[in-house]
Amino acid sequence: MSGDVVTLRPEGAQRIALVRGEPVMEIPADLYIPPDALEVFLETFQGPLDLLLYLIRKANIDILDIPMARVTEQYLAYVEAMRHRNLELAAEYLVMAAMLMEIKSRLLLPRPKHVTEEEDPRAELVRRLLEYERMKLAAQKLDALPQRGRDFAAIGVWIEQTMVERLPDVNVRDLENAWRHLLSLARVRQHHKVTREELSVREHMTGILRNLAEGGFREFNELFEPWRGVSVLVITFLALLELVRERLVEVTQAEPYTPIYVKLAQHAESE
Amino acid sequence: MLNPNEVKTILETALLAAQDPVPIAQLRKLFDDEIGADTVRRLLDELRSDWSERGVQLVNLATGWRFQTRPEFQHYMERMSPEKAPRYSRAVLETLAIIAYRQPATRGDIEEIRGVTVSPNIIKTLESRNWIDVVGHRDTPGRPALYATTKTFLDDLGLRSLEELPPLEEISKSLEGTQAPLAEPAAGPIEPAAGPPAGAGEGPEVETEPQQA
Amino acid sequence: MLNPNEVKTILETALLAAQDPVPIAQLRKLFDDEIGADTVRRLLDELRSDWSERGVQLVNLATGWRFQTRPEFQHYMERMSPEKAPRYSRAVLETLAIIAYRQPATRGDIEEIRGVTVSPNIIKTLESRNWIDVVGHRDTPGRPALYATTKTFLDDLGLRSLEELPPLEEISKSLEGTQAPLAEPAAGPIEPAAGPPAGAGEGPEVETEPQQA
Repeated sequence: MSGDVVTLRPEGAQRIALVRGEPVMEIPADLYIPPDALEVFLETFQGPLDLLLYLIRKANIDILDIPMARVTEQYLAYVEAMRHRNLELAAEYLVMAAMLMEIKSRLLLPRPKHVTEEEDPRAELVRRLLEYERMKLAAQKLDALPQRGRDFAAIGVWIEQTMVERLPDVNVRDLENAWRHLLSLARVRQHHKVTREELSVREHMTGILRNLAEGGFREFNELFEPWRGVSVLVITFLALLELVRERLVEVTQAEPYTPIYVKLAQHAESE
Repeated sequence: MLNPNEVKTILETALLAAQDPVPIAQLRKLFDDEIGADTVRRLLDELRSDWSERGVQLVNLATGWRFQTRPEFQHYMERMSPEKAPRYSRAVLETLAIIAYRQPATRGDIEEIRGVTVSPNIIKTLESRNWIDVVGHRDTPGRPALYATTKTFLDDLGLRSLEELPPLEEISKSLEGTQAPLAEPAAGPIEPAAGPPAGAGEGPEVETEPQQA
Repeated sequence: MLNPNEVKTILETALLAAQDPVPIAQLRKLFDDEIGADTVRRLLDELRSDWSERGVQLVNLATGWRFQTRPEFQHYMERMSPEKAPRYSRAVLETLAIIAYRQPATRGDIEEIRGVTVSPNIIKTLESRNWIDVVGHRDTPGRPALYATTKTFLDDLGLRSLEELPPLEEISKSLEGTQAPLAEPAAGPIEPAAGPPAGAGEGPEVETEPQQA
């Protein structure tokens, strides 16, 4: 609001308007308002109920006993002022004008002897004025509460996490699922039958390859670990045969009964 | 096993790092649920008082606990970042108040109370702030959307529940007996524009009467 | 005039509320530049040591000062944030499965089984995790590298040996009766590595690779 030349708050407490920095402490009794302030002043109203409430409060009228003739007259004067100044006049203002005049005329009719409150033509208007007033005050109270972003900020300090890179976890099920999915695709031509035995052969194939990875010959015997039992010996042997079959290793023997040597397939390392 | 001070340090760290309010159930996960909700609550209370002299405070909101700056420090903060959060117009605030106090409410309800058309922008402003949302549709022609306030609204205004909203002004009370009551129990003098009436305006009472039909 | 403690409180508040590192020149604005850069720097040093025993620390970075959590507290924070651990894409997992079950295997072997090209990134991902390595080269044109799983792979999956991988003989059996019932387990929790952490197992499968025909 700081930049505004004219700030008006007819609903405010002390001063009613700031006109070019000068506080206006009360709205002049009649309709006299500095012309350029009038426009802003009129635009400040949120609608006919707001305007009516203003008129009632300004005149310090008992809201339960609204002098309809006087209020209607003033209301119409404001509406006329708005029209005169070519302010965009919402249809609601005219609807309200009609309603006020209707109430006024009904009050002029001779009254039956016992008037109950419900029959007071003003009752509905008063109810609406009170409800609007209540919400208007509630709005001011809400606005007075500290508001995030305007009056305070939430704290969220930087979370330092560069030290720890979070890597995806994989578990055995994931692998199994992935494998199953592969198999479910019809393009797997041959059935990849993987059994425990085959897996352990494959594991030993990898082991032998690692063993030979430094290059050069290893003695056949060195590839076996007899202390791990016969089954491991057999599997290692199967692994070696498979490696030979896949031409991943070469097995050589100079002549019968001399040591057997194993090395990575020739071309594999040397080309 | 962690000692209470270590637990407090961890709670403090987690809450300082979390941008949004954290419920106690969530905080317990810090300790793999090995620390009871009561203990956590007690330590949070301690933390809150540990921070009571600082520019930042620990508050308990609708959706959990959060550290936030104290409004008293806002004017310093504003010097550093000059762009101020915009204030909402009266139209937006009145619409918000009606939704907050009369929820769930349709646009028609709001227009009925305010006496003017509610522009879609007003609703959009409140929705984009995530302060209101649609909670259903009224079973009337057009099936209009029913709006209600969200937990974010409570969080952003530092409230734990709708019950902590400022009480509605009991406008009628003070005039009791003066006039035959209308549909509304006797209405009092409305706070006049120029200065609050003595007495009447002070300490608004909680609204207890049932909604007007 | 503010005393040093008040200045420190304001500095602390501003830094806790700031999203990015704040340079000293910026911090001086809190006090309308009435406090010298040296004083601010000295008070920041004090603040830093005030916070030295906490889960959050004040650090001086290239672009300014910032509060940040200590890495030691990371594992507590992780328990709380339901942020899902990232996941490998189906392509990565299938490649890994093929290497695990068919090792030693070349890229060509993998491509033959998967029916799609294997991007070098997939291999790189698994290599950088130290889950696979090259154990030799096949004696065929191009001398393709032979991949096998490593000990780290076994360790990370909690296996003592490859034999502890689920045996899959029953699968080839069901394959004979076409592939119908197999789609189910494969639809499991495989999500693209960079994708949003949708609920595990829910969302649609996403294949990051070019679709197989």
